Amino acid sequence: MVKVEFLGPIKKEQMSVDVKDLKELAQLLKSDPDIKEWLKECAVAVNDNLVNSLDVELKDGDKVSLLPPVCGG
Amino acid sequence: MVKVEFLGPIKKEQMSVDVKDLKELAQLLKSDPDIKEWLKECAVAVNDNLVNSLDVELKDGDKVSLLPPVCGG
Amino acid sequence: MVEIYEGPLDIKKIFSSWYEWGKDRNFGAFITFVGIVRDEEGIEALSFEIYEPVLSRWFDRWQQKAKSRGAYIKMAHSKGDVPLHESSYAAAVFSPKRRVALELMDEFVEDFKANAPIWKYDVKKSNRIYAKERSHPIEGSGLLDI
Amino acid sequence: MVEIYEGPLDIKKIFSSWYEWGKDRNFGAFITFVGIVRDEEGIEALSFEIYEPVLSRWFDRWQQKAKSRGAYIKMAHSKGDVPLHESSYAAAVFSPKRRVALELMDEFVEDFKANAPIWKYDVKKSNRIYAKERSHPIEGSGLLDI
Repeated sequence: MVKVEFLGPIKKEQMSVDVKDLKELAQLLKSDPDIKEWLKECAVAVNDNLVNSLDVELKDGDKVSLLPPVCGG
Repeated sequence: MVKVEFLGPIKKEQMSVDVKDLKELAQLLKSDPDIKEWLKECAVAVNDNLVNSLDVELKDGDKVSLLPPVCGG
Repeated sequence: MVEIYEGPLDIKKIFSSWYEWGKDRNFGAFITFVGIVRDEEGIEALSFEIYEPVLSRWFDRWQQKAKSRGAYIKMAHSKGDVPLHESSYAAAVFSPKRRVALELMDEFVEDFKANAPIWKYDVKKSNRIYAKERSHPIEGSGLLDI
Repeated sequence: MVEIYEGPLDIKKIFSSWYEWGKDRNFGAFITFVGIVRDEEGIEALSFEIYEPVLSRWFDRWQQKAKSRGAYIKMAHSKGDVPLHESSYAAAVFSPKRRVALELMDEFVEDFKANAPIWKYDVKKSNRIYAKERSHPIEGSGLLDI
């Protein structure tokens, strides 16, 4: 299972899903009305590394984080 | 009389001279071997205001300062 | 390493400790940037959430970049609430020469604003409201929007 | 007003007093620049001479420029000798927003280096040697070279 966590202002508990890559995860999240709207402005980290490509395979125990728009300082 | 002072590293005591403008002062200083070499790299202040033109008349009691290359900080 | 503090930063203490750290290391230029919470739009405080694992990787990349220019970076940030006129953010650059320090500070602060994983909330009448209109999508956002 | 001190600057004290001055004035960004004497070329110290009347006029013009952008500048400088690893120069910019502060600090420090009427000497074996090759003619120099 892959753990998915939603950071900052996204009001959604983390979840465990059975997906084999980011593409599959994207399809799954699209169908969640709480999350769908956030997808276009979220960055994605796999095991705390930001990724820039959907061609990332996921294996059991991996963690995917969704990072909405930021404003530090 | 006009007071002329030499700032920073210029090894020259201040002097009082009888000149009516900066052009006349320039002529006078050119003839002083201690000063001649400094002229091309010195800025000039009249009564503590930097000036950018030779067309400045000088009157009794005015002070002219020569400011050689600087390096603060 | 990023220094994270609960609540407002003790700026004088942080500045002193950074200055002490750097003064004998033969850096000629030391620049600090401090962000102070402004009284605007009726807020009582700002509140911050930080995702530390991604923040520290982001910061480590900047430290590498600084090192390649002979410089060194420090940073402190608050989490939780920071009242008006208190400070939530501090950054420092040490460098042998001033140009590197001035340019690095500018680039670092701008990239911090754009990409550091920190979320800001306005506190109004004790409610915490996500500062959405002042927030910026991190570089590469929208990846999952297919 | 420029703060002139005999010998090295007490940087922590100066930073604290500036921060105190500015923190409740609703500036959002506070940047400081500190110049520390580097151990290089066998010097024991740097030594400074300042011509205060022209320096304060130069500074007042910068304060006006800062004011027109909603910002405020502070500056401190040493006169006399400053040993290795001590600080001789400090500048600060307060501004509501960070871009103004970052840009103003950069412009101010560069113009300071180019035009502030301060002369630097290397102290080597207790001799005071004018740092000629590191010095810059003030804007408009050469006027009397006719």
